[in-house]
Amino acid sequence: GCGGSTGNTGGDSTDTGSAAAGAPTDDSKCADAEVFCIGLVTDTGKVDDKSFNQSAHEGAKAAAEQLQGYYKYIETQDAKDYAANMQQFTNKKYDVVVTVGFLMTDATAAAAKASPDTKFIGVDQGYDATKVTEKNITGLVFPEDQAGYGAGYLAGLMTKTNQLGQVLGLEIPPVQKYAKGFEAGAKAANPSVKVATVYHPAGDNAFNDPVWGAGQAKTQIQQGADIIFGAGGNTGNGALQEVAKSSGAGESKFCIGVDTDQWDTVPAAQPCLITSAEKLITKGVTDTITTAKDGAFEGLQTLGQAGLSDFHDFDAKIPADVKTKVADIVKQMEAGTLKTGVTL
Amino acid sequence: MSETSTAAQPSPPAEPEPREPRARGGLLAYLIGHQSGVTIVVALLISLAIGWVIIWSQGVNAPYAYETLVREALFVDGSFTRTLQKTAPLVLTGLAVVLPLRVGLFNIGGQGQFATGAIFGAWVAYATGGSGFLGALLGMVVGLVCGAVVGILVGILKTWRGVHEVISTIMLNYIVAGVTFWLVVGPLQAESSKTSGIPQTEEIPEAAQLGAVGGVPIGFAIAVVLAVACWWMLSRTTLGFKFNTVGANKSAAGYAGISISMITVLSLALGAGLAGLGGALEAEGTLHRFEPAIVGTLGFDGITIALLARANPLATIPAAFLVGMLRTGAAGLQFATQTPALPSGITPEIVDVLLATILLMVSIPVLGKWLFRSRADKVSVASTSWGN
Amino acid sequence: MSERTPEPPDVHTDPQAAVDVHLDTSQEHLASVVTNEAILELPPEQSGFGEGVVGEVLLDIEGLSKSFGSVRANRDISLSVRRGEIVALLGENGAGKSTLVNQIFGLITPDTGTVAIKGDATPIKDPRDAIARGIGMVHQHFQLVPVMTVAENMVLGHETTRGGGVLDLAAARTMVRELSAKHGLAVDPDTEVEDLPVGTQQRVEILKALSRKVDLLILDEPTAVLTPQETDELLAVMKELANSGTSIVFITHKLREVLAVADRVYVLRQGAVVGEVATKDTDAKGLATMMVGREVVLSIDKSAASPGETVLEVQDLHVVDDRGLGAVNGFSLSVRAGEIVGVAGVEGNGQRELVEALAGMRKVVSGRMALGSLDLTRANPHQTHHAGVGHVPEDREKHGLVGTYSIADNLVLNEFDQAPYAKSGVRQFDAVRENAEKLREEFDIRSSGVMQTAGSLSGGNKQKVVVAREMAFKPKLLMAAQPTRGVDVGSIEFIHRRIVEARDEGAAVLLVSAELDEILSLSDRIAVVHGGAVVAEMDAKDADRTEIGRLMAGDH
Amino acid sequence: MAAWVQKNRTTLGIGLGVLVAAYVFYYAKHDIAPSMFGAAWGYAIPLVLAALVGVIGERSGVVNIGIEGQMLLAAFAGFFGAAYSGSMIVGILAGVGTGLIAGGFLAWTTVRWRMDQIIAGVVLNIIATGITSFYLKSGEILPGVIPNVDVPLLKEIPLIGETFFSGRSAIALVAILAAVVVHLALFHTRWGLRTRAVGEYPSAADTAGINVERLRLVNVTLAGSLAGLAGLYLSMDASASFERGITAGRGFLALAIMIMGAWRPLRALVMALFFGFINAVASQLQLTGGFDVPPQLTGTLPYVATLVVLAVAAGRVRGPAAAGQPYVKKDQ
Ligand SMILES: Nc1ncnc2c1ncn2[C@@H]1O[C@H](COP(=O)(O)OP(=O)(O)OP(=O)(O)O)[C@@H](O)[C@H]1O
Ligand SMILES: Nc1ncnc2c1ncn2[C@@H]1O[C@H](COP(=O)(O)OP(=O)(O)OP(=O)(O)O)[C@@H](O)[C@H]1O
Ligand SMILES: [Mg+2]
Ligand SMILES: [Mg+2]
Repeated sequence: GCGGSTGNTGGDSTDTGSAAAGAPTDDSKCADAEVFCIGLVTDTGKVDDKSFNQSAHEGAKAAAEQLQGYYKYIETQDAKDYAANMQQFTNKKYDVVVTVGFLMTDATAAAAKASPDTKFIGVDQGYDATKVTEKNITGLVFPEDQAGYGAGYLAGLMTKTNQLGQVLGLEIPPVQKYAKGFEAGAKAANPSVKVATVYHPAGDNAFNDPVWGAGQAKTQIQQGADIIFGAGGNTGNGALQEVAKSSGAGESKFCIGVDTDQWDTVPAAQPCLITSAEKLITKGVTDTITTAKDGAFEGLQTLGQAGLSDFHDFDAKIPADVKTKVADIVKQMEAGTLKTGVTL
Repeated sequence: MSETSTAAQPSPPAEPEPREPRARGGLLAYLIGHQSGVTIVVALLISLAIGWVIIWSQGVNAPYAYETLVREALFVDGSFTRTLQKTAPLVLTGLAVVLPLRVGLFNIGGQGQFATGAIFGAWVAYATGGSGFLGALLGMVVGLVCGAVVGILVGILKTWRGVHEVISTIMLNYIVAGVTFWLVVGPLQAESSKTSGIPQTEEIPEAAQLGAVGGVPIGFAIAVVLAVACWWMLSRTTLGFKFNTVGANKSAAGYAGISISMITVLSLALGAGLAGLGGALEAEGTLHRFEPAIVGTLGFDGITIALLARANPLATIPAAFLVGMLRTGAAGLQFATQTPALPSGITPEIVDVLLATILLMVSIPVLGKWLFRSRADKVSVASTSWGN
Repeated sequence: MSERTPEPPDVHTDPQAAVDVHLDTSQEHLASVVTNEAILELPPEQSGFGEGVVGEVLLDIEGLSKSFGSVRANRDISLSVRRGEIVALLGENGAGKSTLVNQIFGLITPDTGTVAIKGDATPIKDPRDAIARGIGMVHQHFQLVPVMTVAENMVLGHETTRGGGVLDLAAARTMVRELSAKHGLAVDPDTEVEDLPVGTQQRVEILKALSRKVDLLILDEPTAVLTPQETDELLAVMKELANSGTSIVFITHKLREVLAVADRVYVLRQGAVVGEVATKDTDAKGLATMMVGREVVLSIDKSAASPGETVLEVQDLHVVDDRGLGAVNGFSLSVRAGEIVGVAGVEGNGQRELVEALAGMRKVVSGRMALGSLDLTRANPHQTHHAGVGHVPEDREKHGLVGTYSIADNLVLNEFDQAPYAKSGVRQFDAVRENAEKLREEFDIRSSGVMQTAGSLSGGNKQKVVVAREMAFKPKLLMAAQPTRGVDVGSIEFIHRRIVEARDEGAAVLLVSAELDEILSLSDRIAVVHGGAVVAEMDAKDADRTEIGRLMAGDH
Repeated sequence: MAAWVQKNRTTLGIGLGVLVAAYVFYYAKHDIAPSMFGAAWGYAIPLVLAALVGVIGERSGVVNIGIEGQMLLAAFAGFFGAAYSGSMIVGILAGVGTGLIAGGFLAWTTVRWRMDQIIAGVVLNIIATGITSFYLKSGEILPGVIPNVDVPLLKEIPLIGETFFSGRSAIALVAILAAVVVHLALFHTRWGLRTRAVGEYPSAADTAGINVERLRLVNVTLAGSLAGLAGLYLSMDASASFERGITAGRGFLALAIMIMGAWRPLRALVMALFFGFINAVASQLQLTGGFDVPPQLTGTLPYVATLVVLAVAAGRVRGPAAAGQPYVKKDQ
């Protein structure tokens, strides 16, 4: 056809996209050893979700740039298409396929078995070592509880009302780990603190209901909470934005983001956003892809990093002793000397 | 007496003949004789043209995009089977809307009915899966029954308490979503998933999974058989006559001795039962377990399909196939059209845009009028009984 | 066949005589039922209008044609109406009367031809335009919003407001009261229309038309749902209006009314004007012949009844209406095989609820009804039908037919699941079709075929479909409610004949009608209802029209 | 007046009872009650606006199941209009304008082209889903906020003032106002009388000289502006972002509210509040803790409560008789 193999009519493009200069411009030669191709499949989310899909996407994109590779993604529409979507990449002999989200655990393991020549990175996926024996797969997991714990610790020290709130997405393990870590951290910093917790009830929009999140944040503020932890994709973001709009935002009321540094992804939350309980998915994905290019994965499970993101404008407003205490706690967790005590 | 009075009578003036297109030669006559078919083809062409413009405005070659869409849905290895697999539940959720619609009821509870059938069907197929196909069969029956129970609830609320089916089906969608989610993170969660926390039930044993025979998924075959059965029931049986009569004229149905309450409940039970069966088939044939995501938008797609099919059970098959095909091909389309200039490719939402234009074009009564300069045919399938 | 009454000539062998007989009684009827005799007795010359008076031509129609698809509803119609004149339009069902007047009112756009009002021949765009040009219309089907009050309905489209579009309902009520006093048509402005008996609804319709300034009033079958008393009221109002200069176009199937009020008559057949005549130059026979194109037997020819055993036994029946109010209050009656019992009564006295209860369509509160030895008090329509009750419902469009179904399907509407129309739940279309072909022939249902949809039939033919269905299975009891409402004289003749035949074949017939003429001419025995109970029962031989009218009005 | 009280005594009785209960709760549990009432109203605002769209449409004889799509399109247009232009005003105009256009689309297809009304609504919903996700660009932010308005005097009323008249955005006030205005207009003005006639029995309206098609076209189109406001509320007020499917089924809930409210604006307002309140209760059960009911189940409470209330109390209410049917003149 007149559109060439990719159907692009834009003609010769000025490469601002994923491929760096000298990198392959299409995926026809992925099978070649010297051409490095990265694919990514989301779990019924979009790569612009301001949350883990986006972070993973950015990580993969960054890896492609650094490694002079080629990168493409597919946004899954239907949970039943996981396998088919991964197959799009394996058919073209992509070198690495990143699958995002713990719902894809089983599908990714199955794909790894079927396509031994492709390496699979499952973000947020924990594999059962008794069932998964392949070497071309690793689950990239993050200690969300530690990030939550750090954030909770900070909040416990900062609260004036001794009342904290959490607005959460669906009640599933990654979210629960954040939430329980947050509560544990807060209690550790301030035993008299109360943490009000609310999960989105159910439905396919649990992570995509900012209006609900905002409403919950409003209620919690009215009931005395002065720091709100929003953890649940756009639902949580709604809560952050609500706090940012409330009177006293940034003075007496604060919010804490999740997953990525939401100072960047949710600018509307900046008036109240003291920090984000972050798991470094972007970095984790980039690093793991690099490992994959260089050779074998470290193991069935790759542990990513989690922690608190920068305080940005609030750096000056947070008392120095608070910062020191929090930094100390984070260090202890990283060193493994402090356990969050979170179990599901 | 009759002799005298009728003898004098001139032959009765002929009543108007039904409007029939004047005989004209050749292709035109043929086209006019097949108006609705032609209208649909033209509607499809217009929709494709609109899609063309949208795709083109994204900087992508439209023929290539369409070609990819079709190739990825039908001609790539295994994709035809996958399209049929996607079509199967859509036929059933379409029928779930069609059957009540024929009685004048608008069932927008396909989502909930499907999920109910899926979770209990999956669970039963797992529990009895050791017995092989029997287990699968049992799962289907349970799926059907559980879906039907939801439908019966709607029907009873309607006939007994006058609760509008639109309200109750919407509410039940939410209620089912909550309850099924609770079940898969609680009582029915798979043992192995308890540590990872993945909300899913146990995997159905292989023996009770539904595969494909010669590339045709068993679920699809069942769906097609049921669509034909529904068509036969509606057009050939006395039960179908009852359905249609209640839908066409409730007062006359009551006069004719048809129990309106019974037919109301039955149509919802059958419709919802088919949606529930769809859920069970999907669990047994595709995911091999229940996960909340199994429902996707299948229930709502059922509305689109029923309307595309103009409430004709047979027509749900091509309508569902169209939707299934577009949805199957969409991922491949995005994959194939990603370039540095358009990093996102043509996103799968293009399918919704295409479906909406197709439904719009197919349903505009004036399209036929513009095409044939004839009276607008009434496309009324749904709106007759709203609010009663 | 009939040896009961020696006086009338043998109508069986001499249809001409039958017409004459009817005409005689018809004159008597006129005298006895028309109350406002003062107006009616004025000859046209003295009333100042009618022939010979050269009034302004108010309505002038030239070469009007209208087709619906292949149906030519109006063909090259020309007519004119002068100021103060009452012009009647006569014609069989489907002759094109409604189509014609709907074009005058702007509801239908003519294909060709002109309608000039007071010399202004610009086409009438829509009803709004028609109203503005001084046309008022009472439509064949009520054009009232059922859930709104009388006052609201009356002002709809020309509301008085208190600035800012706020409705002034007080003014509307006052207007209703004044108008109803002026024309002597009593209505309560605050009642919701759906709660009113049909006769009163028709009154509202008429007042609504009069609530605006009208030069030309069109009345499309306004008397079909009126009692004789109400009809007389209306006829009096019409005369009065005409005297004060309003022109009236009047459509009716009742020749008596035409002769009573109209100055001139246009007769339509198959969409064309086939005759124009001044009422003083014609009589009922002449009109009927012009209308149908043949001579019509206007009176029933029937032998004396030879009643057998009791078929229907109703004892102390109580039934409530849709709003839960008592409608049938202690109704008792028995009907024997081979006799026609007519239930006479002003509409709204529980007849509808009675029939529905007997047909199993409405719950019985207390009392008992039995068909022979079979207790049907708690039966549903299905059981009632299979016990042998045929039921011609009052509202054929609503209950009797499914408009979107073919004639054939409608003819098996309550037998569709019985052999031979169904075998183990599967419909047998050949049998359905055969049955339809047979009944179409037998009952002279005029249609292009048995697969034509029932909704596209004319009123008379719709009624024939229902009658055919209910008679075809040879019911033990035939209940016919208002069987000839809105039906043209030709069809009335036919339906009456079939009812008598059913009786002669041994069926018990319960005839419910607001049409006193129909009751008197068909029944063997008459029960007068008032307030939901039988207030008098008599042999038809002894029935006295005035006496029955008095009983119907509740004077007993 | 007395007659009116007599006629509506059940409604009045229940209303009074609910009001008393609300105040008792307000004073007894002052720590959580005000926020719960606030949450209830916050939840109800878009539902009220959207339900009014449904009421106006059906009262005019046009079933609108495309409200969800209208809201979604308006939320999209409003958000991006504001984000790209840098002006909230432009965003609001874009949102309301889009609501009008979407209303106009529904009106034109159903009234002029006599397309099946359900189909037209479904088409609108799919189009909205498709377009708003297809063209979504992530990472935009609003240039400002829709200001809160306190109503002097009214805001001093305990409970009511706090809930409705202070700390609420202009859109929330418009929602109340719209419910009142539409109610008064529907039942006390010429427009209302004609609209109801057109929705009940269009041929009666036609023969009374009312242009049925035009009234339907105008009403359905203008009602779109309320759908526009409801959409704006979601993306520019309640949250400050547009997300795919941000309406989250609220357009359908609004239909349920409309029916629960018996096609009457003020009753729909009350029903929306009831629904919002049960939602607040469901959240509060999680917040307060101590209940061993999983959130997935408490989350179903509003829907269960709705069904129970309808099954027990509401019974059959009749909608406008002509809703759903295109008006076909005699000779068309
Ligand atoms: N809208 C329509 N579409 C098609 N045919 C129509 C339409 N309206 C009327 N007709 C046909 O036109 C003819 C004349 O109908 P019309 O209603 O004018 O008769 P009518 O004289 O008023 O009869 P009736 O005495 O039953 O009221 C009939 O054959 C009828 O079937
Ligand atoms: N679309 C149509 N096609 C064919 N016939 C029609 C159509 N619409 C109406 N008719 C027939 O035209 C006639 C006139 O229609 P209209 O609505 O004026 O009723 P009508 O004349 O008052 O009815 P009736 O038959 O009870 O006198 C009716 O007999 C009706 O059945
Ligand atoms: Mg007619
Ligand atoms: Mg007529």
